Amino acid sequence: MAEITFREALRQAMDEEMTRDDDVLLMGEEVAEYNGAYKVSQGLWEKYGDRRVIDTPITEEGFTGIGIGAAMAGLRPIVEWMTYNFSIQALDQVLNSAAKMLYMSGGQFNIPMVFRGPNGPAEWLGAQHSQALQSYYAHIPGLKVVVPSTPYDAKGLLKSSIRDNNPVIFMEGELMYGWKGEVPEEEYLIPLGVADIKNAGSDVTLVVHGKPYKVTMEAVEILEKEGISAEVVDLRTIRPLDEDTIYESVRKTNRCVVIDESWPFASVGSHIAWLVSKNCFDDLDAEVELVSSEDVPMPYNHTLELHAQPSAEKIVNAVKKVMYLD
Amino acid sequence: MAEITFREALRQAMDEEMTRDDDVLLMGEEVAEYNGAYKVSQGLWEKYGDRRVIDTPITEEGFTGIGIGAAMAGLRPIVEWMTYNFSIQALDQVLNSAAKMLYMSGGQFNIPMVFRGPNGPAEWLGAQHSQALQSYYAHIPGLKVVVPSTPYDAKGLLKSSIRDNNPVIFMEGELMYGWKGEVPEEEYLIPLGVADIKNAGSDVTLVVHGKPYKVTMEAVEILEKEGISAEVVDLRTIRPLDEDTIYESVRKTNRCVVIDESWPFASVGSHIAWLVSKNCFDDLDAEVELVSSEDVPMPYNHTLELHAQPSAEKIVNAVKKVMYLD
Amino acid sequence: MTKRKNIKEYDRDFLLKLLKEMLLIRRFEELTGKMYRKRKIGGFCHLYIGQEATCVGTIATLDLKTDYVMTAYRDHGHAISCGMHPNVLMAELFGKATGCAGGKGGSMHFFDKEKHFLGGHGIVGAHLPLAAGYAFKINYRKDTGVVLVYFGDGAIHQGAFHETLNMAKIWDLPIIFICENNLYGMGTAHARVSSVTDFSVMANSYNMPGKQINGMDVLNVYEETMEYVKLAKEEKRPSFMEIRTYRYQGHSMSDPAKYREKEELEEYKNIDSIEMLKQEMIKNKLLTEDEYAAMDKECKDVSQKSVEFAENSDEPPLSALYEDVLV
Amino acid sequence: MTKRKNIKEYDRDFLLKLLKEMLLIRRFEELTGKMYRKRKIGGFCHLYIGQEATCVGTIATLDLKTDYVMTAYRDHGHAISCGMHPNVLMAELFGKATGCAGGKGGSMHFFDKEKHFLGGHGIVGAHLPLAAGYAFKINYRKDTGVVLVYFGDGAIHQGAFHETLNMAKIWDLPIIFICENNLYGMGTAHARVSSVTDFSVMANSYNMPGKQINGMDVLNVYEETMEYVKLAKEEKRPSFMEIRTYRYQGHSMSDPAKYREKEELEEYKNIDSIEMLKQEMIKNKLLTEDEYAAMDKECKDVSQKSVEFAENSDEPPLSALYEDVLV
Ligand SMILES: Cc1ncc(C[n+]2csc(CCOP(=O)(O)OP(=O)(O)O)c2C)c(N)n1
Ligand SMILES: Cc1ncc(C[n+]2csc(CCOP(=O)(O)OP(=O)(O)O)c2C)c(N)n1
Ligand SMILES: [Mg+2]
Ligand SMILES: [Mg+2]
Repeated sequence: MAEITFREALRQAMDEEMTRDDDVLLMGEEVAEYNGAYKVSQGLWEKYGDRRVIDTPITEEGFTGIGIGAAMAGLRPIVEWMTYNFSIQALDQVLNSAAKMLYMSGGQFNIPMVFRGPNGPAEWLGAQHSQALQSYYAHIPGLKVVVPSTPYDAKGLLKSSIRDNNPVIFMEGELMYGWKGEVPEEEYLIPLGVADIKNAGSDVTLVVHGKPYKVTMEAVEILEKEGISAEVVDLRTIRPLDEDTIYESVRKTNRCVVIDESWPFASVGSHIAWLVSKNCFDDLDAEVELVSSEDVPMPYNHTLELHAQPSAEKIVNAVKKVMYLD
Repeated sequence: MAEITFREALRQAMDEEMTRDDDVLLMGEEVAEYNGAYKVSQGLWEKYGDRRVIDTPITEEGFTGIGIGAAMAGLRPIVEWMTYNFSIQALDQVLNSAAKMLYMSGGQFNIPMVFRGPNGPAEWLGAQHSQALQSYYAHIPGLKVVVPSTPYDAKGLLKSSIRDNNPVIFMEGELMYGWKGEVPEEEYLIPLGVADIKNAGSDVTLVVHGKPYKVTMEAVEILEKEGISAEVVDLRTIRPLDEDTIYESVRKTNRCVVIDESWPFASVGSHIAWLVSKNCFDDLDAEVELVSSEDVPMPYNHTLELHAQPSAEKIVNAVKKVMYLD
Repeated sequence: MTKRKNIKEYDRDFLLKLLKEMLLIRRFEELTGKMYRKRKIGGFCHLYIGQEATCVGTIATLDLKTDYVMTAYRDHGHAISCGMHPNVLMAELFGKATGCAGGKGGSMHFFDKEKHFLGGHGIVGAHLPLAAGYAFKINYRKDTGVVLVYFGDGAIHQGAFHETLNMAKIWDLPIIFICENNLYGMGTAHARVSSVTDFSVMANSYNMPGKQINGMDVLNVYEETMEYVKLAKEEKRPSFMEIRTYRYQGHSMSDPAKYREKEELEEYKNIDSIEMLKQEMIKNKLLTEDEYAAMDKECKDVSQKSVEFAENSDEPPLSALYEDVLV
Repeated sequence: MTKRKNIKEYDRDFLLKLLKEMLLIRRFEELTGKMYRKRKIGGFCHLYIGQEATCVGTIATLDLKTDYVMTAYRDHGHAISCGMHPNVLMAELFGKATGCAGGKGGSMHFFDKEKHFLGGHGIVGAHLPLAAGYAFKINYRKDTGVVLVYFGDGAIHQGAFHETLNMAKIWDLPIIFICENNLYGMGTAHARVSSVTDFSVMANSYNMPGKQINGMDVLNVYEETMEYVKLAKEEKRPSFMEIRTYRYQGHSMSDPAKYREKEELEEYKNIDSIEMLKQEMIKNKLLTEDEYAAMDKECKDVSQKSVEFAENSDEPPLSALYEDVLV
């Protein structure tokens, strides 16, 4: 199988779906002539032209709303936010229009579209450009929220997201775009709402989604050397959440650490930690620990910013805590 | 002690603080000449005039940002959002400017101000006007978040919020404005960050904030008749959270139900349910249950909308569940 | 503003249609107010009485097979003008399963996909880009058609308005932005919160045609709109209209409207759009008082029947609570 | 646009100050670029080279005891013009504790409360209302003073711009909105995403004076700004200026700027603001080549020393991570 980057996997997904369905289009800041701020849409404008790959002004609320209106009208837009930091300018459109249109119209208007872009901290960007905002989107009924962690998953999940008839929030990571992984030549789809066991193990369950997948796998290696066998449940989709796969794993390992690069309070991570606490109450040998970002805005200084985020070390420590090894 | 409404308690708090400190001012849609969409600012414009009670255009992002800038400059604005539903238009200003200014300026610019207005469902308003959005604000480091449940608390907490040197999110409820309660004549303050035991009990701890306080107290009565003694921890402030008071109660009752009118996923409610699960792991005799709003947009039909929200019945059932009585 | 055509140049049936539509809206709304006071309807309910010429005159220019209409929460009139039956509207107001949104939308969220009525939206200004999305679709699919999107004087300063006009222009979207300036946003006279009072100047910022027109004369509204509909359909040029109008009732059912002078209201009632058209038709022998009375009775009957329909309809089942979240 | 005064009418010291300030910004920025390539600086780093006349010419009109400056993320030049020392700026870029934001802000978030430099903001358009808040404070406290707020051509269509101008006008705020139109928002030529190319027309929508001016001539910038500063201070009238300028580098350090023609860059380099002022001063015997060389050396030295200062400064302690979240 060919090794390709996360970026290329996303590009292929969009390219294939645009070829397959003329209603699929891409709009956002710098997506066309500049080939994307992070080059995810490289070559698409050249291939599909102005009609289907569209540069927008820097007006997130407006172009997001236009995308939602176009989806109401039956097109299948992909709206790229240069980063999720700027998506907050458009959050009202997602929360109050995209997510509620089907419901408040009594089932008449569905919104078949994808919102995508990089989410979460990158490096040296400071407070306004480094935040993991999945908890805001996961909070909203009426959306699906997809957060892939490998090129393979990214491609298969993005294709499914584009074909989905609901508004789908698809979250990538600036630092992930260069990650490499095997992706088959032939077409494949990964269904939304199905978690994936990325590492089988027996002593503890690590539940993760998106970018911290990498530090989680590093932690798994460290733990392995210490004789601790960790099972990694990669959520892939956080709304709808594949609760069964999580619980099945925890019922086997009896211990659970949740990893989420969001801030802790009212987060995807603490929600899952509660779900596990509740639904595996009789199976848990220890409290469920959460490794999140620190509860502070992101600092610019690199040493501090690394400390602000989940790390292999923090995960190892949390595992030791739930195994009473600390 | 005089019985006054929640609305009047808020008005008194603002009035007293405006008299005390010339830097305190109120701005928002309809707050001045119309006396407030919900009459919370009744009489203030007449008393303090155009300089200090200011009607704004319907431009939430803009006037919220102007309030934040004025606070940066040393004033103490109270920004009223007609409802929190519309605050999402201004969320970027709160998240990226108000909450981060102190941090990203290395401690130079604090933001001494209050954002307030009604939050959560009222009646027959449909999906776009009926949502409880505390989870969005509680998620953000750099803010304080206050959610009172009685006129007494509302007044004392609002006065403290106005005097606080940080950005404070203060959440009321349209249906709460008419609630009555005893409020002393003499001045008092209630510190932020301190929960209040609204009912002492021994069998189960009910953790609540804001409007569902009412159905929680109804549930307490029903439970009492069935011989179940419930302790009610009213959070009053959800950021910073008074964890100690919660844990102390749960360590006594060994059972906990959290009530929150937000949607469940990544909510204040599920976060607290996890905190309790984790920090009272050895003390809990049952899983922590959450009574939240249903995970759906709000319907207009009244029967459905009531079913979408926490109710005394749902709380009673959850209590019975954690007491293994169901 | 050019002088409008003489009424005699119009087809009589067309005039009757306009008159009747305005009258139906008026009667339906009056009954809605009554039902609200009887607590059959709850929540925010924004009556359109006084503004009828705006939706009727503008929507009369459309072919709703290809064209679309979207508005804010004050949506009863537009829904009727798009041909939605009073029954499904009253049922929606009553929260019944037979309502146009299954009882889930309510007064602010009327919808009819088939009739190209795109709602009924509650966040001030936020529906403007959605409407532009429809115009985008028209171009993308190489359809013909135009989108009319309505909003109030209170929405004119919302960022969404400005962002959308710019994109409408750079992408040549067939859309007309229609500001129904009824002089007040809730309790706030527009001049108190706006740096300009002739909003049509704002079109210049987007290199778009713009005009301020009288919205109490339905034929004037019709003609002025038609000019821009042609621009949109034939030249793919977006445009902006400010229509001066007036609402006779408060902002919503709970607003006593103390912020305005009685004289102002009277002034507008003196140029009531229904009355004006009626009198002009009578004067020109296009209508008799009897015909008008019959028409009025019919509108009242239809409205009354919509109440019966709503009363006799079922509430949605509890299971509906969990439906329509996702498809 | 009126013809600016003859250079001889200016005080020589003032001219030297302008020239030196522009030169210092240029040299500081060149070194910043070098340090970035050496990986001493990370993240988004937006150089101001080419635009110097804008911040220097506008801020020269101010009295920073009473006036204020706020800008977006391309903030190094404005910080220097407000009198911030290169040491604390370079230290901030290096993420050091001695930086102007303690190493927590970085390139995009320079701040100096004492010097009335209000940042350094990263969300396009979102700082405009914040600046208006300062102007609001000036009126509220009955202070004198004016606020200058800067933003790019890319920010002109953001809703926040339009919302803020309207409120600035209705509340008579002493503020000047300055659009630094460097022709590109990232890789996008402004004309591709804007329905108008003379942005100054937008001022009409807010009943405000507006003008488009040449930003490569620092004295022109100074004079044009002074006119509006007077309006703000003496008449509490807000205003809007579009200053045409050019950035010589890419949008940020990672942008090769392939989207523009080399000729365009050359054209602007031919009217480089520093070179133009220098030549005009020399021609008018207000400067010699030697004096210029000495000035240049001083600017280079100061910049070089800022690197040493930054190198020798400590990182913030780990405890700083948890500080400054709340007061
Ligand atoms: C973003 C937002 N802010 C505030 C409101 C509350 N609100 C509803 S209608 C209204 C007044 C709007 O006035 P206008 O646009 O003139 O329309 P009209 O009601 O006159 O038809 C306000 C403030 C809202 N729905 N959305
Ligand atoms: C709301 C928002 N959207 C997108 C971005 C990403 N971004 C940063 S700078 C920029 C271009 C801005 O161009 P312009 O306003 O012309 O300023 P210049 O960089 O030319 O000084 C973009 C798109 C952002 N920071 N904020
Ligand atoms: Mg109005
Ligand atoms: Mg630019």
